[in-house]
Amino acid sequence: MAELQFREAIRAALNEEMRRDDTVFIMGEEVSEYNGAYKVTQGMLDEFGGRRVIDTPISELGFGGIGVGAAMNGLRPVVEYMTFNFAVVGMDQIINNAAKIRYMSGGQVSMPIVFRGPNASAGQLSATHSVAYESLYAHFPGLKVIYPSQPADAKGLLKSAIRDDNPVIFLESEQMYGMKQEVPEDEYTIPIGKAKVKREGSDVTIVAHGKMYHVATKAADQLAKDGVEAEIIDPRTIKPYDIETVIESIKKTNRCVIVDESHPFGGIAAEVGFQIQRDAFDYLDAPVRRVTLPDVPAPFAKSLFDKWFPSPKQVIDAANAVMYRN
Amino acid sequence: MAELQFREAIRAALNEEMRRDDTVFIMGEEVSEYNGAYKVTQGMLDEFGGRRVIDTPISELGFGGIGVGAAMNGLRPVVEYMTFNFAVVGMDQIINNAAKIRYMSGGQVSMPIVFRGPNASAGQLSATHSVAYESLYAHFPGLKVIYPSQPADAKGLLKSAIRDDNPVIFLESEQMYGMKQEVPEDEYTIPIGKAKVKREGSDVTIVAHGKMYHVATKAADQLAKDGVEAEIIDPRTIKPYDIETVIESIKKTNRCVIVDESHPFGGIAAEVGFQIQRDAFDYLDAPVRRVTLPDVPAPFAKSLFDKWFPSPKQVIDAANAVMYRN
Amino acid sequence: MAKTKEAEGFTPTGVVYQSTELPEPTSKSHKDLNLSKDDLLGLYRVMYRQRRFEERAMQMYQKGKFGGFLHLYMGQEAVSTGAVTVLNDDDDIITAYRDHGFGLVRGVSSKVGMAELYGKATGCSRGKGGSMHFFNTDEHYWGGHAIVGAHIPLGAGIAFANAYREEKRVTMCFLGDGAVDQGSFHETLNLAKLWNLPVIFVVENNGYAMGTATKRHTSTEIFKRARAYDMKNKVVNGMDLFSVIEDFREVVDEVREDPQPYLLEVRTYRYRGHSMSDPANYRTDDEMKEFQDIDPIERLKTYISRHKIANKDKIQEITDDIEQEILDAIDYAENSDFPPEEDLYKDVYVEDDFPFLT
Amino acid sequence: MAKTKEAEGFTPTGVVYQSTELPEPTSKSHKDLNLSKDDLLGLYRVMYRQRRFEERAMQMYQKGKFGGFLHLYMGQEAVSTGAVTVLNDDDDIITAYRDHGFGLVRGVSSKVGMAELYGKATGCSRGKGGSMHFFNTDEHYWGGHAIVGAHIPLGAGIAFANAYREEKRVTMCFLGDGAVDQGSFHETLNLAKLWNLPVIFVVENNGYAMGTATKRHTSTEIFKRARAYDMKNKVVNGMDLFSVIEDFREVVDEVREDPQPYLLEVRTYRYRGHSMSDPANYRTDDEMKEFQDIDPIERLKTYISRHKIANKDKIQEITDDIEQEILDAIDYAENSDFPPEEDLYKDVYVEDDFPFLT
Ligand SMILES: Cc1ncc(C[n+]2csc(CCOP(=O)(O)OP(=O)(O)O)c2C)c(N)n1
Ligand SMILES: Cc1ncc(C[n+]2csc(CCOP(=O)(O)OP(=O)(O)O)c2C)c(N)n1
Ligand SMILES: [Mg+2]
Ligand SMILES: [Mg+2]
Repeated sequence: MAELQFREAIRAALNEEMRRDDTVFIMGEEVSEYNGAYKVTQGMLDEFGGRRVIDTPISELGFGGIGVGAAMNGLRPVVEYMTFNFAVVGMDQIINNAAKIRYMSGGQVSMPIVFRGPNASAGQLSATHSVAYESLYAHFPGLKVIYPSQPADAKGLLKSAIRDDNPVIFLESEQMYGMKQEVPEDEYTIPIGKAKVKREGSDVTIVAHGKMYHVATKAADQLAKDGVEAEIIDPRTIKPYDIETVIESIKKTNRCVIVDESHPFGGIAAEVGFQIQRDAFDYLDAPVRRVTLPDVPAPFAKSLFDKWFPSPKQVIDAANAVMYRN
Repeated sequence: MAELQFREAIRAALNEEMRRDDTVFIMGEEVSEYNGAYKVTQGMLDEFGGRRVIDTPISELGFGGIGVGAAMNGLRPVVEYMTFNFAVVGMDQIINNAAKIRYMSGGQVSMPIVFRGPNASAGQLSATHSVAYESLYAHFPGLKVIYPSQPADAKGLLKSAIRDDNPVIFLESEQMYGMKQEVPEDEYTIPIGKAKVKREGSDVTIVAHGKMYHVATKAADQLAKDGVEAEIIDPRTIKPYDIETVIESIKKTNRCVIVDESHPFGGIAAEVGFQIQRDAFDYLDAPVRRVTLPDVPAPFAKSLFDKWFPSPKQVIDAANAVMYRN
Repeated sequence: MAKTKEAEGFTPTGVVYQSTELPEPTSKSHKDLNLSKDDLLGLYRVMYRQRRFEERAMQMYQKGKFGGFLHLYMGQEAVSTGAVTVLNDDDDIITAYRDHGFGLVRGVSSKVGMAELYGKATGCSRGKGGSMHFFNTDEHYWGGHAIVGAHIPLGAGIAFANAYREEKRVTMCFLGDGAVDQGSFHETLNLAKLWNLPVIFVVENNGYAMGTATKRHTSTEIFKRARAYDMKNKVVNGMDLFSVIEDFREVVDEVREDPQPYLLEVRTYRYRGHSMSDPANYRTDDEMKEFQDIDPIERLKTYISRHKIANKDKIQEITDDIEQEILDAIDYAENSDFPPEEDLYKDVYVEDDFPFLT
Repeated sequence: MAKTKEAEGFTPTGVVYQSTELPEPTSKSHKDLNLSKDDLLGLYRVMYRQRRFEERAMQMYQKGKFGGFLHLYMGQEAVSTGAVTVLNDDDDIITAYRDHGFGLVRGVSSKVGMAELYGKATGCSRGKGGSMHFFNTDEHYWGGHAIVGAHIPLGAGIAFANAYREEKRVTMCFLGDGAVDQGSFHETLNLAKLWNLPVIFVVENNGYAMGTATKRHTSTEIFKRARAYDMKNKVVNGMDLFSVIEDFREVVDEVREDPQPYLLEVRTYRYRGHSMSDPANYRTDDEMKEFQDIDPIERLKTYISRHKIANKDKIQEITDDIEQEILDAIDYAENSDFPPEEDLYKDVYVEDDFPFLT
């Protein structure tokens, strides 16, 4: 085991897959000469050269679509968006072309492409730069969506994503790039679509992915001090979503809080909460609660930002609410 | 009262507001000389001239953004997308600029703009042309979203939308344009954000908006024959969503089915279902169920399309399920 | 109704512009173009197949035999035909939704094409795509795309993959005049030039984007767009097959030799409305007649007669053959099965056991 | 680290290009340009304010006084300053996220600007926008926009509204060289030309989009983009205030008289990295020095001395004034309150009672 930063784990996955398969290449803004806006791709130009590590202009629609075309014609592109906030101008290529061409062509076209980059907020970057897009992409059939919370998951899942013949959205976080974790040194992959119980507990189920996983663990630590044992489930993959693992847990705890960095309307929490009430109605001793962003764009001011961003305190309050503790 | 087609009701709203206020204008593809791809804007060029009824190139990002800029600088644009499927390439202007500039400028900028056009499927038009976008727009703070099901609602709500100082997404349907209804001849508006109980019943609440409202009424007719009295609520506005009216109904029926033309993941049904279980848990005698599109892009073949599109039968089955009738 | 009143307001209204001025057709003979007599008859067959396929498809649509949109290519057949004449079989083609012609010249048989229009399981896209989504990737035909402009980067991406593998394949990416106003056009042309991709962007300027004349939607001549990228470019007479072949061949050879993108503005005309619901009142009968007088299929037929490549009977034979082929295609389509219900969930993802959400 | 190895792969790598070739500066004197002595001193004050504001802001950022991104305009001040010199007060300005300079020349005081950087309620955008979103709409300054290219259609839309009302206001829409590769640029230029909108698109080509030299991200000279639309265009020396004033004035006057869009490529240079986290290793010290040697503020100062417009003391007085102004601004920002928590929900919608979802 080696301790790797999140960015190093992602880089390791990229390097391994590029060594393994010449059809894999990466393109995006500043990925090559600059070694990545967030240094994820550091050293890759040196190893793989400008044919496979390609800088692009600020043309998300154009290079995203070139990635899609290259995937149709036999390559396995990894398209990096500097952040997913900028993928919005290129979204048509993802939700219409990458997601649907296989279907519209009656299965003639393969679409082995990964769109990856940081997602959601990264501190005080204001309203346009702080959106969590996982629920949006998960809404569209044809895509898989992954948003890992820890380096080891990230590495194994990214390798699976690159090998997958479907288009995969792989979400990261500027704020997690520096986080460290022991990562197995041997080659491994992690199957897409499998949640993981990351902390066991019998009092309440907390479901949290991506950056919110870390908010949830803080809350769980505090709850434990108060004698409440929270079970934390990290779905890791958003689509397909492993609802079975969540429901298994709820059969034990009978209570659930979902922590989600999206705005509330139709976010992950809404979807998962809906499924839980539908499929585990009789196991619920309390309604499912959610902790999300408020339905407000990201403010700049620190005072407001701190209030905007989901906190462990909110998770604790929600856990207490579903347990009917004062 | 005059009987108007849906398209005529929308046109009447546009005409009335343009007569009333010179800052209101409309632009979009084929709205002017061609009189509208779906003839919504028929005759408007003749009445208002090319200064106020403006044809655009196929540049949804460009003319959408010009609309936003014009709204910032004192006009009240109505931007028509030939359909909302094409707004995807211009979505950044809606979800980032129109929705957020007021907030980011600390309230200095007003954004009185309406984006309107047909939404969701219109028969066998294949995968890219058949998406229901209401949940996507409703996800983003700063926007209001309206999707009426009937001409009289459409007219009153569109007039309110044009007078609203916030950006409003106003969704229509090619397949409803020909539907007729009595529409009051006197000037009227309908407040944004108010649901309407359109059929009373005490056995089950069916919530359905837009095109799905008509699927729901067919189901309710059939259910009535089977002795089941369904209450139908048409939210009319998707954001803000009038959940109170829905919950009032559930307090009576204790059961709810949501009919939604979106794909399931994070669609309107997920959101509304989540809120119901959270806020009316103790009134529910059964989990909330949803009838949505399958999680599959729109197929072309009629055999598949008919299976894809939500049917009254599915609504009836869901109603029976929440009532635990075989 | 075509009006003539003065322009007023923002977009010029009311004025019907001469939408496309054609360059002089080539004066080369078929021999100059290295075409044998058999080639010419083959070309006639291919062109007429496209025409007749659509004439019949139109009838079937009007009879309510199938639904969806139907955008007819009639009048533009010299473009698709010229393209496949000069391309190698493993060169790549992609286009927008006005795609029947390209399908038919790239291995989609009349049967399989008609079946797709009918939404049958035997269709070239298994009935999943319909008129706007003809695909035949085995023969390097990448569809059929319905969002205006969205396939332009795909064309560049296909060329990118060829360049990446150091294959000498050339990609032709066809688009309508309306698509040049999309951001995707601009982003892709810049990228293609920056990366020297072997892709030819062929704008089929048929005078109109739906009801909007070219000069009402785009601020100057389309070929000038290339100047923004120092990209090579040319205007082509798309109503004359020989001209198309001559110009396309020159450009394809150049791009294959010296990989770089090219912008071609092919001036042509669509005879029918934008789609079946469009009465095309925005143009004059005179304009229509002007182009029908130089119909590319008639022109080839005349050439064949005049140069005694074949006699009337031979031409009639081909015409009859095609007539029968299309009637058979209709039978085939009508007698084919719709896709079974379980196909709804097929090919959304690669795997057969994807856990679909309900 | 600037490398010099040969280009390989798709985007040329490893080569550091001379990023911007400057046109000759104007030889006109201040009198030729109708500028009084007082004007010159005023211009110096305005330019130096922008510089000093940012130098101090940088220090405060490095001390951790505030967060977010900080993109500095240093080196480009002649552009903002030249613009307001020739524009009327009710002409409109909009720009991207490198926006402090434009705020300061358009009525955002140093205090209120600094407070915005600190995210205080007294900031020019009430602390909601931060560095990238300076606004002062009362003085026709429309922000501060952070998605590359997204504000270009807004600029055209502002001009559209002016044209609609038949007001003779001119809009200047500033953008970076990186933004010319966005689809929004293309769509907007075509629309602006088609509709004759009175908007001037000013590309501040500062040689780099983040770490990518202009010639690595765009396939040819930026001013040539105008040719795609038959749009008037010009290259401007952005390191020399007099040149900016001369060229901008000519163009603004022309656009006001004869409404139509214009594309200006202003060649300039940013002294600092893209944002505070960028060490700017992609460029050479020599290149940096070359531009610092022709610093627009120093150049104006030299002109003022050489032409005896004012003596050293007068200049020092202005310098000291500004120094104090900026220090006061920092005090002001530090002593201002953060927005109260309830502001989180303010100005999302116009109404105060919007029923927010939880
Ligand atoms: C982004 C987008 N906007 C609008 C449409 C609707 N639409 C379909 S075809 C068309 C006209 C396109 O004209 P052109 O590119 O000239 O092609 P032609 O139909 O002449 O072959 C329009 C507006 C669309 N499909 N996609
Ligand atoms: C659509 C989009 N893509 C990427 C980014 C990230 N980004 C911010 S600034 C920038 C470089 C822009 O360079 P340029 O336009 O030359 O402006 P300059 O920074 O030189 O003023 C990039 C890539 C963004 N904000 N928006
Ligand atoms: Mg056309
Ligand atoms: Mg720059």
